[in-house]
This record gives sequence, structure tokens and C-alpha cells, in this order.
Amino acid sequence: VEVTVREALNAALDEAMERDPHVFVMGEEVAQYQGAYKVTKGLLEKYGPERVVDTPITEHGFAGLGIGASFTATKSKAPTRGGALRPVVEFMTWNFAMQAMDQIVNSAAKTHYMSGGRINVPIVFRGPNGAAAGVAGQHSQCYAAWYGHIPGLKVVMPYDAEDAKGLLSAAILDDNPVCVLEDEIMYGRSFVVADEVMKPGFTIPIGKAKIARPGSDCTVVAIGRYVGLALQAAEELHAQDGIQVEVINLRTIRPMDDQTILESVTRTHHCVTVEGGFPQSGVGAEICARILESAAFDYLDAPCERITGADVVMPYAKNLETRALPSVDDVKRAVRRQCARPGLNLGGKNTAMAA
Amino acid sequence: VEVTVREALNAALDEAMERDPHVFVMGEEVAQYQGAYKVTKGLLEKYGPERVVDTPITEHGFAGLGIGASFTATKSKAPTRGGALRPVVEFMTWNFAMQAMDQIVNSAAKTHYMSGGRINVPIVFRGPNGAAAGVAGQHSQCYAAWYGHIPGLKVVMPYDAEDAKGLLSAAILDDNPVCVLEDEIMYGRSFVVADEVMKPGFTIPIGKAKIARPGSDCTVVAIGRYVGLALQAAEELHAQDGIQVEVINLRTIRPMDDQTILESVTRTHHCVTVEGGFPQSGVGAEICARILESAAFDYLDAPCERITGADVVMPYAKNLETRALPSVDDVKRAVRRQCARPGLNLGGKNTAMAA
Amino acid sequence: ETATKHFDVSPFALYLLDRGPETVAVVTKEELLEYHRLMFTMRRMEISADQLYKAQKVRGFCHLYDGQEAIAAGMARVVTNEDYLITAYRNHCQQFIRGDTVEGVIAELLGRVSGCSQGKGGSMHLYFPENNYFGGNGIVGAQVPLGTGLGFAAKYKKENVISVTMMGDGAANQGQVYESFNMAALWKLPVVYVIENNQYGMGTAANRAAANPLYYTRGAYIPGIRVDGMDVLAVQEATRFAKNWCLQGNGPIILEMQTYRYHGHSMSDPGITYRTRDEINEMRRTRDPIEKVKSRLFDAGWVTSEELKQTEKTIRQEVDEAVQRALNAPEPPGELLWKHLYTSELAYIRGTAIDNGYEVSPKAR
Amino acid sequence: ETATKHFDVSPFALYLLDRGPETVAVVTKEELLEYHRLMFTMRRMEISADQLYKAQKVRGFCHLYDGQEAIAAGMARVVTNEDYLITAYRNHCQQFIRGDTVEGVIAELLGRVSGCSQGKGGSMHLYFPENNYFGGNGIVGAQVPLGTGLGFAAKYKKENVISVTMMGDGAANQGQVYESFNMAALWKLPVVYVIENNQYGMGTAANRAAANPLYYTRGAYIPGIRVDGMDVLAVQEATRFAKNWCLQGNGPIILEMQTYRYHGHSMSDPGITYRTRDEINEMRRTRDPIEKVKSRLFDAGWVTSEELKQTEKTIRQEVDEAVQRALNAPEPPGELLWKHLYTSELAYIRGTAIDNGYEVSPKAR
Ligand SMILES: Cc1ncc(C[n+]2csc(CCOP(=O)(O)OP(=O)(O)O)c2C)c(N)n1
Ligand SMILES: Cc1ncc(C[n+]2csc(CCOP(=O)(O)OP(=O)(O)O)c2C)c(N)n1
Ligand SMILES: [Mg+2]
Ligand SMILES: [Mg+2]
Repeated sequence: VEVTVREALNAALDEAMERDPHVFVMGEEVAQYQGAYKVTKGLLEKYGPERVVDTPITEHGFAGLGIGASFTATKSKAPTRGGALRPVVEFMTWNFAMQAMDQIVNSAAKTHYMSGGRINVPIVFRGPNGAAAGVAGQHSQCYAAWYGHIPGLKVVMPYDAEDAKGLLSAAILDDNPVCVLEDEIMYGRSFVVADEVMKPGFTIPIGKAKIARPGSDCTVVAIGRYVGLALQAAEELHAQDGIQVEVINLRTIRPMDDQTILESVTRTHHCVTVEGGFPQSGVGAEICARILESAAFDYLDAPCERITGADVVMPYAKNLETRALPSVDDVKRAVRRQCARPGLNLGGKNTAMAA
Repeated sequence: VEVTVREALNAALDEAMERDPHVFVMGEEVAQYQGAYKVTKGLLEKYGPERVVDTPITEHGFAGLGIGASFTATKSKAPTRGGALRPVVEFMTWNFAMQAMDQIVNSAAKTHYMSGGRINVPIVFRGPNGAAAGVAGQHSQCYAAWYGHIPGLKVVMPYDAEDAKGLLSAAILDDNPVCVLEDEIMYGRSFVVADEVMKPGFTIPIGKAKIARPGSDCTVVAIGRYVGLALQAAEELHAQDGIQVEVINLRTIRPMDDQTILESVTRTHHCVTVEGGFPQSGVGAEICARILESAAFDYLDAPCERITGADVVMPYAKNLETRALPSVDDVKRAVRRQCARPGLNLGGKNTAMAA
Repeated sequence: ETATKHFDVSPFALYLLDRGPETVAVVTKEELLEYHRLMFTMRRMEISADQLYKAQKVRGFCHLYDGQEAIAAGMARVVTNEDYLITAYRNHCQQFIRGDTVEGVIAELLGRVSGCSQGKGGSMHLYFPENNYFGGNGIVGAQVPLGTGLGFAAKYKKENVISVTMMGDGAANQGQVYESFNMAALWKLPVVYVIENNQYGMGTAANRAAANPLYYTRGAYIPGIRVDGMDVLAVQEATRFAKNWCLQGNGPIILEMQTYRYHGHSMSDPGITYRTRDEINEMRRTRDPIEKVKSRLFDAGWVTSEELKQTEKTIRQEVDEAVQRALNAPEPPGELLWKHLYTSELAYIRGTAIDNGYEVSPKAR
Repeated sequence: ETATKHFDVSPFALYLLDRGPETVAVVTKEELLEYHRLMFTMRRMEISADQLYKAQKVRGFCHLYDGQEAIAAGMARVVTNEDYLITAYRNHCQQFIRGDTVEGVIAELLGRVSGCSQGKGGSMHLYFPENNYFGGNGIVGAQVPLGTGLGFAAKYKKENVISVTMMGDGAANQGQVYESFNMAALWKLPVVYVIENNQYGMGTAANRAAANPLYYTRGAYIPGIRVDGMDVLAVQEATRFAKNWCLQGNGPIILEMQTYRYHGHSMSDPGITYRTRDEINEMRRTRDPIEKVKSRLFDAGWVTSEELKQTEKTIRQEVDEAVQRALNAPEPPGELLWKHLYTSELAYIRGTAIDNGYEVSPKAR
């Protein structure tokens, strides 16, 4: 079947609410307005205003309120307790979650650990992340690296409809706080998915990357919508240069599936990362560091490269914005550099040394 | 002269307030209480309550208020304008600045860029960062990587008294928003500094790292109080193994002086990074990535390693806390691994290849 | 000497105040005509923005101010360019009233280098700091502490000015607003908080988001006035009162301007799922701020309908020409991407890849 | 059947309420004795914590509750373990009252594995979720949205319980508090907000931080009651009223408990730079909550001074023994570092270096 990312997310919410009366959705404009980007469409009608809750514009407050409500997941001696509440808190965009940062990090991520495991925090925070089109500096930030930095959080970043359905479903089932970093630009994109994807019960394991395209010459690790960019670059590189790119859709930022990356790099001997966020201490930086610190390093035939958002505030004008975000061409140039680099790629010399 | 880090910070504030009536200090307990950690001691008496302002516990509000006050730096046609206000906003600890995150990132860091350079934001945010002793999960986070991620911010991290005096002075003189990440555990430490350091006018350039100890065998890049750890490890490695460690005190997280790091690594062929923050997408990760992406990579005789805070929420109990933070021994093991690694360190082979 | 007339203005509601603004405004013909000119220009500017957006020449978000023009205009009579002003993202008309041209505003919306932020800010980020206007802020509520800081600066520097800090009804629920109120009251800062209650925050009616929808009482311990924000003379008198209040050292005050936004929240919102077309039409018919000025002009016998039509035609033309000039302006040059990150240049800024960053003097990396 | 007596309680001040709590409390001897026992135990526990801190056995911060015991005790008579409770970092006595032992509290302060959080939370992070107590939160004000969420859950799950959400006078200025008030009122959540006004937030006297220091009116549109927080019976009656108020579906209510903290803010604060020793002594002499209970017991002729002395001696001994047991407990085992990051284990957690992390099943990395 063909579904949009928006429909997939909507289906995940619908399915979870149908299954578990303790799942509720809350956020700005999620109910009557059907969601600023219509991801929660139809839910109010189906589940009513107790379970689809329009909030005032108070991210700090309602994020904290959601976290408090999720604390009740904890097993209580009290006979009145009806089981865990599982809030799904929508941020209209993740940019606005900076208002709620303290609650997400200090209350949601840390409480399970600080309580010696006595309090569970089964909450999902979700919404579009990163740069949409023409929304400028305050509305375009990618938070993958920031949330990925924080132990106690899980962070997933769907690319396509299958990811969206599977990862959001898994997030709602998870007993820990999960940040789901979606992408407004992807909401309207259609993908053909297997029938089972849209059936109840479909989940994608958090913490597992997916090889979106197998290849032998260079690994490209991408996150979110940049998986699409990487796939396109891979096609073009194949057609134009005969280079076989392996594209990894990272899917989860934390806990990061470095095994899949390292195994791939061990095979391809090259690695390029692609993300839309700022470069410094980004997701790509982490991948680079993990490769350096692993046995896969010895298999590298060229030093890894990052493709990232430019290290500037997002400008509004289209021509500038375009230059501030990764392009297919950026990925292609990097992969070509990787594969063409003289010096190291002399027939697996490093490989030999490591063996 | 011998001065503590606390005295050095205090002197920098005092000097700036003395010089420029538009510098003011604001924060919780900075005035009557003389600062939660006494960094602002004596300032109220000397400069009065208009310039040393006790705030309510409202980080979001007073950070934003400070930023707004700094906007007035912008040249205005209005004849009444008395020049730029330069607020120094103290966060009792940086953990509490998560409440103010949106203002720091969206209002302070981005406004100059978004306005096409028309609005200046000459504000300093300062306070202790990272883990103090026994203050557990919500009070122990290091924010170097997070703020370092953000274009538009400058981020400095003093280690000793000289750094403290010079970097805070430079931050107050800077026309951009600067985050000064101090360390409570260092406040009471004494350092011998040259006389000029404590004299008015002494600054340390933002964006320049310092070679705290020269050495030929391995570069250790450290930030904040971990510079001290690196120096100690260097001494011990010298005494015990004859290894000559070059210790770089990074001083500025953003803009990062990668040139000093890369030049050092080109000489030593090895690199270990040391920070107290969480590993994923940390400062060390960025340094690793920059080395990979630079010509210095070819001089590496071993893959770089990171020493970081453990990837857990900070526990309270001392024995656990100790294991969650970098130790001298961690650094020594990493350096020894670097220097002992078989395989790559075969007499500058990579060096030869790159030449 | 010009003739003045007395006009009854829409009544005020007061909170924690013994007396309020003048209920009769004394105005000259020229002043009233100027109000008409300003408001009609703003209206045309916003309609142009609408058209340009629909023609896909304006990107991203675009929040229009039509329906609310009397607030910008009425305040501007009293608040000078020496007073500080800050607002949210619905800011085109504030930018205009503070000294920018229609062309400057539209060019920014179009992402042209001749825009007030050189195309780097877009619709939500217009600024005119030369006249003490500080934007143009995209995060709901964030401008409130900032504006409080402008008031702090005014007091610190002993400037005899106020800070006008604007926010929407939706923004008025943000916690940072209450933190600001507290500091402003505690330190008696000269801040006029203007809550533009256009009855909706996006698709949410005020009373669905606010336990207390009497916004002029929202300061609790801060006095407030409810003002008919569709009556430019009421706005003028309330602003005059508030400015004096602040300048006399009384600390902050709140003005709730009751108004209405004709358009949807932003261009992607048709604006008719959460309110009826009837409601909008009724507002336009009975409370339009421009019509109100016009009928006053007519009632006073100061102009004929013909004369006003002529003025409006001229303004239309002027705005169209400004739009045309804006459309003809070039995009920002590519190297602007690297400018304005800091007040002085960095030696190197990373691009999206290792080979496309910016270097002041290329070096071996 | 036990004899009861009627006691006048300290008067209340009401806000947005026609009638308030009972001004006469009807209490049995056993109840009053129990109050004494609870409060005296808390006092001794805090004094022990003080000593242990000074002996450098408690690390980091340590915020003591002595002086404020009547609040924890008086609320506990009315609020059951099925009601939700949450507070800030000054939380030892809440933990105790919710079912933990003195040993459990002290062990956590000492960082022992027998502590309620296995030594991982420390003084600020005590929890007893089995009895619906959710800590123990270190960020000033952050517990207020959390507690509002507990109230939301109560309503959502149609539990006939309330959420008691406590904060200090300093915390009451945080913006998130007002965001919480708004949602609680809008959605009629059963939340009793308890503002413990001990007159200082760290070294800042309430009126230096608050434009409106009448905390019981801080909800603006939410009713409130000012309560003598040094009179356990006043606390009891106010809490009873507030709980009923919530359970009747009226939405939130605010209780300002006027109280005093004998110790400095935390152990590093001598507590006498911003207030005088005289002020503290005067409080202890005239308003001590334990003394108040004792004099009621004496006045009623229910006990002799000898009997109470004996009780106090026993409690002292019990607390000392609990402390001793806590001191004898082991540190948490090293592998606890890796536990409780998530509800299920990760295959690998990075340590400070590549060679000292945690692996469920060691693998080649
Ligand atoms: C912190 C934050 N949350 C959410 C948004 C998205 N948003 C933009 S405008 C808006 C509605 C604001 O309504 P109001 O304050 O009444 O102003 P109006 O649009 O009516 O002028 C929302 C929810 C945002 N920009 N910032
Ligand atoms: C957000 C935040 N800011 C600052 C602090 C530091 N701090 C801890 S307690 C405290 C004072 C709080 O006073 P109050 O709310 O009156 O509670 P009390 O200590 O009197 O019980 C401060 C400033 C913090 N923990 N969190
Ligand atoms: Mg509105
Ligand atoms: Mg207090």
C-alpha cells in the first residue's frame, strides 16, 4: 500500500489509543484543529477531548504535566490505580521544546535512574524537527545531537512511512521517555509499504539501524529525511561512477546501533555521515568517534567525512537556505573523495594490519 | 601572585564594572548573599543594587531580560541612548539554565544573524558547569557540547585562575553572547599567576587554545577542570613511562581552535581528548571528527580516543560518582594504549604517505 | 491653526486603577487623515503579502495583521521612536510604523537583499533597531522577557522612555510572561505590556486556553486597561495614559487590546475551521478599524467619500509600486550566508561539507 | 471510645472563598500524641542529618526541614497514601511520612545501597512511588507541572484522589507554576498546591523576590487559604478543606503555609547573613510547631511533661539506632552505576574510556 508519513504517524497514534485507554495525546492544536500539521487528524472525533487534549501555549508546563502523568506508570500499592498513563506529547515543532528542555532532560530522562529504578517515565515527545522550508533561524534547528547526548532518553528519527509507523508505535510501547524527531517536509511524502506495516502490532525496534541500500564501496550513514538524500546520491553514484554505496538509515540516535555501522564500514572501508543539524558535536561527529574507537578503524581506507547543516543560523532566503543544508551533490562529492583517495585505499592494507 | 579561580573571576567582574558603567551583574543571590559560591563577593557594596541585581528564581525570565537589555547595544538614532548595556547573567549552576535554554539559543545566539547584523547581543552567561561533588543527576551536567553545538554563541571554559580572569574579561568585552562554563570544584583552587594577569586589561583571546604542557609523544586535549587531570597524568606518564604528553587546554569550545590541535597531533601522531560530559556527540567527538577531516589524520599513528563522563545519569554515592567521571588513570591508560599500539606506529608510515 | 474635534472613544475597563484614559479624544483633521493613511497603507501591504504568498513568492510562515491595524497606528501617535518596541512574529506593521518602508518589509518577505534583514530573517524577523524596534520574534512569549529587559535598560540608563512589549492572547499564557511581570513590578520598570487579544491563538479560542480570559487583569498586581483595539482613538488615549503611568515611575501596566485578525493564523490556515465565516464578516462589517476612522471623518464633515477614494487609490498605487521594486530587487548574494554570525568574522566557518565552507584567507586544512 | 477535645486553630485568611476550613479542630489524645511522635521523629532525623553532614558523611546538598514539620504531619492526617504527593529537594520528611523509615532516608543521604534510591539519588531525590510519593526534585519549580500531571492522571483515571503539589516561596515565582495553575484551573484538576512560605528562598527574603508576597492569592483565579504552618491542627483543617474542595470537582486550590526554616538553606549556608539570630530564636521560642503540640497536650491534661520526656527519649534512641543501621549499610555495588538507565538493559554502556564500560555479554568492539 502507499501511505504518507503523516498517515503512518496518524495510524500509529490511532492504533495505540485504540489498544490502550491509557494512551493520550496532548499538545497545541492537536484536537479541534486536527494538529498544526494534521498528524492527529480524526483522533478527537474518535477518542474525545479527555484523550486528545488541546493545551495552552505553555510547552514547559504541559511537557512537565505529561511527565507527571506518566509517573503513574509506577506500580503502586494503592488499589485505585488503573495502570500506567502513556502520554504522547506533541510539540508543534521541536524548536518550541527548548521551552520545555529542563522537564525533558531533568525530569523525564533522569528520574528512573535517580530513583534507583523505582519510577518509570513512559512518555513520548514528538513533532517535526530540523529545517522546514523558509522558516528561518528560530524554526529550523535539528535536535538529534542534543537529545542524543542525554543518557536516559531514547531518540528515534523516522525517515519514511514504515519508520514512522514502526518507530512511533515502538516509542509508545516503550517504558522510557522517547523523543520522536519527525520532519515536516516528509509528512506529505508517500511511500509504498508492505501491508503488515499498517496493521496493528507492527513495530520497529528502537536501537536498530536499517541498511536501506546495500553496497560494497562506501557506507553512508544518514538520519531522518537525509536518508532520502543519501539514497538518491547512491543511485546517481552508481549510474555515473559505478560506485556501490551502502546507505544506512540510522533510525535511532540513542541508543545508537554502532554495530551495524561498524560492520558496514568494515566491509566498505569508507564512511560518510549525513545529517541536517549543526556540525559541531553533531551526530556525525559521534559516528566518526565511534569508528575511531573501534576495530572498524583499521579497515578504513580513507578518513570518514561528515555532511551536515552549515555552521550558521538558518537564513530565510531560499538561495541561502539551500546552501545551508546538505545536498545530494555534497554527498556525492564526499563519497567520490572517499573512493578516490590515494594513499590509504591500497587494497586493504590497513585491513591486513589489523588482522 | 597566588590567586584562586574565585578571586580571578571576581576580579574580572570588578574590573569590568569599574571600567564600564554599562556592565551589570544579575542572577540569583549575586548581591546580598554575595553569590551562592561567592564569586560576586563585594560587588554589591562597591557598585550598588542597580548594578548588582538579585533576581527571583526565574531563569527563563531574567535570562531573557538580560538579553533584551543587551539589545540596546545596537546603535540607535535616538539621542537619549547612553550606549550598550553589557549584562553578566549568573546562573547559580548551568543546570538551571535549561530553564532559559530557549532564550539563550533562540534570542541570544540567533538575533544578530537573523537581523542581518543589525542587532548586537553583548551578553555574558556564566556559572559553574559540570559535576560538583555529590550533587547527583539534576545538578551535575556538563553543557560544553550543547552550547558548543550552537552557531552564534561563543563558549569558553576556563581551567585555572589565569583562564578565569582572562576569558571572563574577554567575554565581557565581546560584542556577542558568550557562555562561560566555570567549575565549582575549581573555585577554591589556588594558582600562581603572573602579576599582569590580575592587572586591569588582561584578556585571553576567545578562540585560542593553549599548550599547557609541551610534549612530543601524544596530544591530550582537555577542557575545564580536566586540564588539571591531564597535566597530572602527563607528569605521571613522564615519570613512569618516559612518555612526553602534550597537554592542550582548549579554553574555548566555540569557535574551536582546531589549528592548535591539528598542529599538535601532526607532531605527536596521537590524540586523546578529556571532558567530563556525556560521551555521545560530546566535545571529544567533535575533535575526533575534525582530526579525521583534516590533513592531520595522515599523521595519526593510532586512532584517537575519548575520555569522557560515563554514559549514565550522575549517581550520588561517591563510589559510583567516581566511576562516572574521568580519572587520571583513565587518561594514562588511553595514552599508553596510544603509544603502545602496534600496527600503525611504525615510524610515521602514514606520515610518509601523506607527504 | 487647525480645527480640532472631540470624539467619544470606545469605553475602557479598568483594573487596579482609580481613573483611566480620557474617554474623549481631541483630534485634528490632519491627524485623523494620517491615521487613515497609515492604516490603509498597512492594510494594502498585508493584502499584497497575502497575494505574494499565494503566488509562492513568500516562503515559510506569513502572519498578517489586517484587522489589527488600529493598534499599531494608535500607539504610534504616542509612543516615539525613542521608546523601545518589541513584538512577536505578526510584525510587518510594527516594522512599517517604526520607520521602514513598505518596500523594505515586502523585500524581506520575498527574501531579497534589500529587505530589512537582507533576506536572512523573513516574515517573522523584521527589525528597525535604529528606531528602537527589536522585532520580530518567532517564539511565542519569548519577546516578553526581552521587552522587559528593554524597560530595564531604560531605567538603568535613566532614559525617559518606555518599553512597549507586545504579545498575543495565546502568548499571554506562557510562564515567562509571569516571570517578566514579577520582575517588572518588583523593580518598577517602565514597561507597557500590550496584549493583542485577537480572540484566537492559532485555532484555539482564547477561553479554551485561558482560565482567566480577562487579559487586562492578568498582571494580578499590575494595573490594566481593556481597550477597544478596533478604535484607533481609544488605542491612542489608552497608550497616552499608559506611557504617562510608566514615565511617572509607577512601574508596568497592561493594555489589553481587543481586536480581531481577519486572516487565518498564518497563510496555511484558512482560518474558518474554528470560527465561522459569519463571525469574520460580522467583524469586518461592524468593527473594521479603517471604516471607523472613515466614518468619523465623514461625520465630522472633514472629507468627502470622493476625496478618500482618491487617497486610497494613491496608496494602493504606492504600495503596488513598492511591491514591484521589492520584486525587482536581487536575492542576497551567496556569501551573505557567512556574514553576521558574530560581530566580527571568523577565520573559517564550516559549510555542509569539508570543501564548501568559508575561509577568510584560504589555508590548508 | 476515646475522649476528644476541641482546639481553636490559628486563624485562616481566605481568597476567592466564601467559607474556609473549620477553625476548631476536634482531636483525640492519641491523635495529638501521634502528631508529637511524628514531628519529634522528623526533628531528630533532621538533626541527625545535620550531624552526619558536618561529619562529612553526607555529601553535596542537604536541605533540612526542621521548623516546618507541622506541614508534613498535619497534611498526612488527611492526605492518604492513595493521594499523589510531590515536592522539591527539601524532602526528607515527606519521604518519611509517606512510608519510608528513618533508616531508609538516612541511608540514602549516606549514599548507601539500603537507601530508598539505592544511593543513586541522595538527599534531594527520595521517592516512595508505592505510596504515590514522587520525590524529591532538584530543580526549583519543576515539580509543579509534574504534580499537576499527577492531578491530571487522577482525573483521567477517575480516581477519587488528589495531587498535593508542594513548592517553596521562592519556587512560586517560576513561570512554570503559572502555566500549571492555568491548566489546572482550565481543566479543573484536583490539585492542592501547597506553598511552603518559610520566608526565604535561599538568602532572599520573600518580598525581595515577589511583587506579590501574598502567596495564597497567587493563583489569581484560583482560591487560596493562608494557613499557620506552625500549627499542625491548622494545617490539618486547611488540608481537609482543600481535599474536599478538590474531590467535589471544584478544581485546584492553593494553601500558603506560613512557616520557618530553622537551618540555613542548605548545609553550606550558615543562614545568619540575611536574617538575624534573634529572628531565628524568636521563631523557635514563640512558634515552634512541636512545642505548640506539647502545650496543647499539657493544657488538655492528657500527658505530663515526664511522659513526653520519656517518649522523646525513646524516639531519640530509635532515630539514633536507625542512623547506626544506615551507617553500617554497604555502599552500592559498583555495577549499580549501569543499572536503571532504562527499564531494560542496554547491551553496552560506555564508561569514561573505551575499556571500562558495561557490556551485558562482552563482545569484540
Ligand atoms: C513557544 C512556541 N510555541 C508554539 C509556537 C507556534 N505558534 C506560533 S504563533 C502561535 C499562536 C499564538 O497566538 P497569539 O499569541 O494569540 O498571537 P496571534 O497569532 O493571535 O497574533 C503558535 C502556537 C511558537 N512559535 N512558539
Ligand atoms: C531552577 C533552579 N534555580 C535555582 C536553583 C538553586 N536553588 C535551590 S533551592 C533554591 C531556593 C528555593 O527557595 P524556596 O522555593 O523558597 O524553597 P526553600 O528552600 O525555602 O524550601 C535555589 C535558588 C535550583 N535548584 N533550580
Ligand atoms: Mg491571538
Ligand atoms: Mg522558601
